[in-house]
Amino acid sequence: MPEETKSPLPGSAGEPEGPAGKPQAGGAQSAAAAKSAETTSEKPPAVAKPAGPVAVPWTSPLVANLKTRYGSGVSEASTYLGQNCLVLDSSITHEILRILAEEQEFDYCVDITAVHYPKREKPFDLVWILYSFPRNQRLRVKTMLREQESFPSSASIWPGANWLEREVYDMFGLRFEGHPDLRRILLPEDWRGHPLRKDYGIIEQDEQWVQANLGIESGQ
Amino acid sequence: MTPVATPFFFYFLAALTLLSAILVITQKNAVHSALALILGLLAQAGLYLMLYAPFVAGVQIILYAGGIMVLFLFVIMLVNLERSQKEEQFNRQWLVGSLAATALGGLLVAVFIKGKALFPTSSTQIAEASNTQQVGELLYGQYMFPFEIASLLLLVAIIGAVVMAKKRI
Amino acid sequence: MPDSTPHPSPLELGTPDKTFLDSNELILNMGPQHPATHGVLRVILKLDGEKVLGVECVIGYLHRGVEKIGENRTYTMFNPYVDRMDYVAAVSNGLGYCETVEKLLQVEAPRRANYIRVILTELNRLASHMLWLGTHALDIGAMTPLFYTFRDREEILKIFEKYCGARLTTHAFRIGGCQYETYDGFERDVKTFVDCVPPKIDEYEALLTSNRIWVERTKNVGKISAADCKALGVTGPVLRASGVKWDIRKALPYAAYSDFDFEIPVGANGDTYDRYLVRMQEMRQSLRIIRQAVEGLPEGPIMAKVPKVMKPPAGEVYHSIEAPKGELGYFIVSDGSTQPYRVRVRPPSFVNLQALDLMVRGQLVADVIAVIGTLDIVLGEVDR
Amino acid sequence: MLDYVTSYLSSNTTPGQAGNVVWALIYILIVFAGVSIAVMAMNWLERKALAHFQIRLGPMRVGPHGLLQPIADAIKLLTKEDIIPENADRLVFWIAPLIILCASFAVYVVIPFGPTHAITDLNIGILFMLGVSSLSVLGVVMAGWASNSHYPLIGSLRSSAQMISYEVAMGMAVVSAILMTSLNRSGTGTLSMIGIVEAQQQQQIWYLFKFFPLGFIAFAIFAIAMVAETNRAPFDLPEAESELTAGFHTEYSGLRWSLFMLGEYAAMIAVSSIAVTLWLGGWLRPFPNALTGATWDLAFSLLPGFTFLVLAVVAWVGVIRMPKHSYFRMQTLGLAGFAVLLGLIGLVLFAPPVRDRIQDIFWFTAKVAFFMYMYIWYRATFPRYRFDQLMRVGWKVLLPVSLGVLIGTAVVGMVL
Repeated sequence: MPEETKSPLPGSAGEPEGPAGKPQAGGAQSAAAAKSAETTSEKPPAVAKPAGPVAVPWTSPLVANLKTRYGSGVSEASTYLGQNCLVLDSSITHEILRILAEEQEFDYCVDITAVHYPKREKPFDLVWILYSFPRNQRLRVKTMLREQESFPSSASIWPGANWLEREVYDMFGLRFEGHPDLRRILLPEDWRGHPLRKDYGIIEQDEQWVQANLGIESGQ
Repeated sequence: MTPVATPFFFYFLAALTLLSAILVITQKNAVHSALALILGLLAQAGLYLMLYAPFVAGVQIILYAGGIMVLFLFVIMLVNLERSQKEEQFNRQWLVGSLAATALGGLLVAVFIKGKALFPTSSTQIAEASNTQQVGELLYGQYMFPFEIASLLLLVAIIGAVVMAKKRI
Repeated sequence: MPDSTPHPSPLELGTPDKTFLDSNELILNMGPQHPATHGVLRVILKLDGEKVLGVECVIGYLHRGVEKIGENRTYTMFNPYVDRMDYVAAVSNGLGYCETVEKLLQVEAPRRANYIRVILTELNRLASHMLWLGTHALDIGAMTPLFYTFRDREEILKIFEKYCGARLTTHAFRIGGCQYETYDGFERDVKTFVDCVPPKIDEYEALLTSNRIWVERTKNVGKISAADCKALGVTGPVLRASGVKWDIRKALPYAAYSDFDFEIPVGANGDTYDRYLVRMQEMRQSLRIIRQAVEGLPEGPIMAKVPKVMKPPAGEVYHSIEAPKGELGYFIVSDGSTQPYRVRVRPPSFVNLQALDLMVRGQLVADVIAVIGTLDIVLGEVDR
Repeated sequence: MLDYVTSYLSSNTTPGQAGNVVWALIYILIVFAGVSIAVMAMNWLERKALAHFQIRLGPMRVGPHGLLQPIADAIKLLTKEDIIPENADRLVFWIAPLIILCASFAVYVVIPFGPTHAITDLNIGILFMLGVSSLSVLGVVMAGWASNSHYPLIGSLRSSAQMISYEVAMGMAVVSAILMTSLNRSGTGTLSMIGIVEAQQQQQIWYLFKFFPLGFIAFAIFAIAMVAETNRAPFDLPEAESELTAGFHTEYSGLRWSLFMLGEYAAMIAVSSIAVTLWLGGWLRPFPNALTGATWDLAFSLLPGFTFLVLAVVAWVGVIRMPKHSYFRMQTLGLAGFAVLLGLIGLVLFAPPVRDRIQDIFWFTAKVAFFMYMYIWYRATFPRYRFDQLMRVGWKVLLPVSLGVLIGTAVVGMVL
């Protein structure tokens, strides 16, 4: 269902989910999402509720299609706050991304990023945010990666992934196989450490590099 | 109107021409050589002026100093000069060079001594005011044919240069 | 696909040692300090004479770790930081961030706040486009438009200053609405501004649009097709100039944009000239939106009820807005604490800059300058 | 000796032709001082006019309305540290600005400010001017090369290619004007600058209008080529700020840099003088043959003084409009002094012996000033050409058109 179709008409201001969107989207969970949204916004959370809005399963022809083809590889398909998300097994993600791009018209790769959960067995979430111009629909694809696990580059699917993956590599140290030019992009080439990992402190820096290249004791 | 200090200017310009000519061949840096050559050409233009040939002098400045030499410099600057600077100058050619120079000098002296009669003692002086017209009349009248042949020759040279320089036309 | 050439590091590139006649490549280093690179962008050009064989952008000189800062500040504390990314359009940055957090919190800003947000954001879009026009024209050698656009941008900044006290990094919005009620005479100021600007835009266009040299310098320069734009993720006026009628304000409306009537200007050729025309039209459309918004400015509260200590429920959300440069997105992961677990900014300038290589291949050095100008990048946002 | 000096006053030629060394030196001093002052005035005027094009005020602090700004700039530039890059070729680096300066000042030797107001009248005058001004490209090339840096080198290469290209079209346009001089009743043409103006007087027409539109096209070609020749906007690629920082003089600073600037402005005035001489009737006042008679002569000869009086009045209006505050007292006094000075000059110009000698210079200067204003106007209006476009305009448009004009002029001249 098309997300973010807020109806700004007066009177429905408290309802983040608009009246049911396009026909192809599943209507059932939209009602559920709207309901949960309504309950939260009618009584604004004076204290953040532990329950909060819940993610509901996302059913659509797309998901059904993928599930029949890949079975348990599609480990989760959910809608949270009206935003669709697919959680996939890392072995099939690249293939599914290609299917999404080529068969399902997700022709625009909005963003590629990662999230670090150091305590998990597979500490990295790799996130693609995709958009389809013909469907006017956004989709989030997630997969989990182990430390030191490399992942096939999606630059062959969307050339624009080039720099985005470089940034992920720069910030998290995730390697992408088959990337045309996997180098650091924002930090200097010989910098040590990947700043957006949770174990990298906010004021931490590569002091050796700073001393050698800037001729100062510390950048702080 | 009488010319002022003519001998002084003549010897000054002649010396300048010679000096710059020597600099052209002795300078290691090709750009410096080219600059010396420009100085020499300008001094020559001065000599032309003293011969009451202002048009030739002007053309000398426009074409040689202002045009051709700029293109010379243009090319020299783009070529890597560092190798030629490291090379020893007059490399193993001094013998041939000095022989050629002696022969040429001997010839000049011989002509100067023996052939004085060949040259008129003084040429008829053309009125300065109509100098340009006379050049024009000669070029486009009496010497029309050689003039056009020369221009054709230049055209061929230009086309040849373009063909040689341009790899893909 | 713009394959990036195998990259020797700048030091290895060395100097071309061949002689003039059989030398093909000259490496020219432009920036990081160069009058036309709009900040500290370094572009390494590989040239054949004046023809560009390829470019490589070296960025990161302005990297401040905005995303890392976000993980170490509370939701409220991080709000002013986002203004420092695209400092030319600070209001847009703030709008995107606030709306994303509101989504996460399940809070809806009141209608009046949304209208004020639209007015300020569109004013900011005008300011950003004016700054772009001035600097872009200056890069191409037309000096005068710069001063004209700065004169008119000044009026916008004055309105900002009166509204929230700051001119550039405004921090105009709060999570849940706006902190400040409009000052007395806000509507009059905005209306006067909206009335005066169209003739000023005509003035810019009189200087440039049919100026022969301007047209020659921009037509067919830095062409990019719609397919390439989509493949590279290029958004904003660059995408629209290639003929794609896509604007997040229409496609996935946010704030109060669905209340207003406006057009999405599109170009046909995707060259620098079309991008110029599209931005000029966008300025006029922005004025249209501002006029409607200020005329229909509703009464009511400006702040929704939000908790003092914000603890959004665990979850993640991506939300994006149409910033002057393109799609500006925020991906926020919450773990239920007061600080975001992860803030990801999807910067339009960063993604658009990637297209530079494709756009300038085979063109001349002077075109590189024109194309950098027409991409309208802000290094604060590229490097974050 | 005194006789030698005074004898020239009664002669009717330029000091160079009269062979009067003392007066030639005096003229050289006057002309060079005048050009230097004109360059300073042009500097101030350009900044002021450009500022007003761009809704700014321009210099306002140094002197009333920034009148002393050029002097302050000169002092600043002279006292600045003189930097020579370490790996520069010192000798060439040193000579380059001098060449440009000499080349652009040497052309003033033949510029006729009036029938007798020229240092000398060479019979190859126009050839001399083109030749000497073409030497300045040498200075540009040398400066770019000697700096031993990428941007100056590219700047100087662009510059030399540009100047050589446009010189061709410029030369063709000049030749077509010279051709017109030979089509007068006497049948002989001339290359002398004074001769060209006299030919226009004799033929009773400015060459701008002769064989309309041939003369006009030739003039237009020259007017375009001369902007390219002096590296000014919109053809300022060698100094294209946004691409090459400052082009061939990127590495120069202080005094040497100011020599480049001096040379550039002097060259601008010089080429404008050529245009004025060839097509706009040089020193001739408007309608020298139609509006004749004592009354018209008097009216036209009073104009220079009148112009200065108008300027004085404008300056005085400025004095009145100055803020009445003690902080502005010095500025007000200065401007008042300037207004009075202008008024006095105007009055002096009314004196009969002065006004007869000065009015030729006045008309010449006024015409050149028009071109100077055009230069500023171009700079405020146009974006910059790209290099290939510049070359295309030079070789594919201006050159064929100028050849056509040349042939057309010859044919029309022979038929008529």
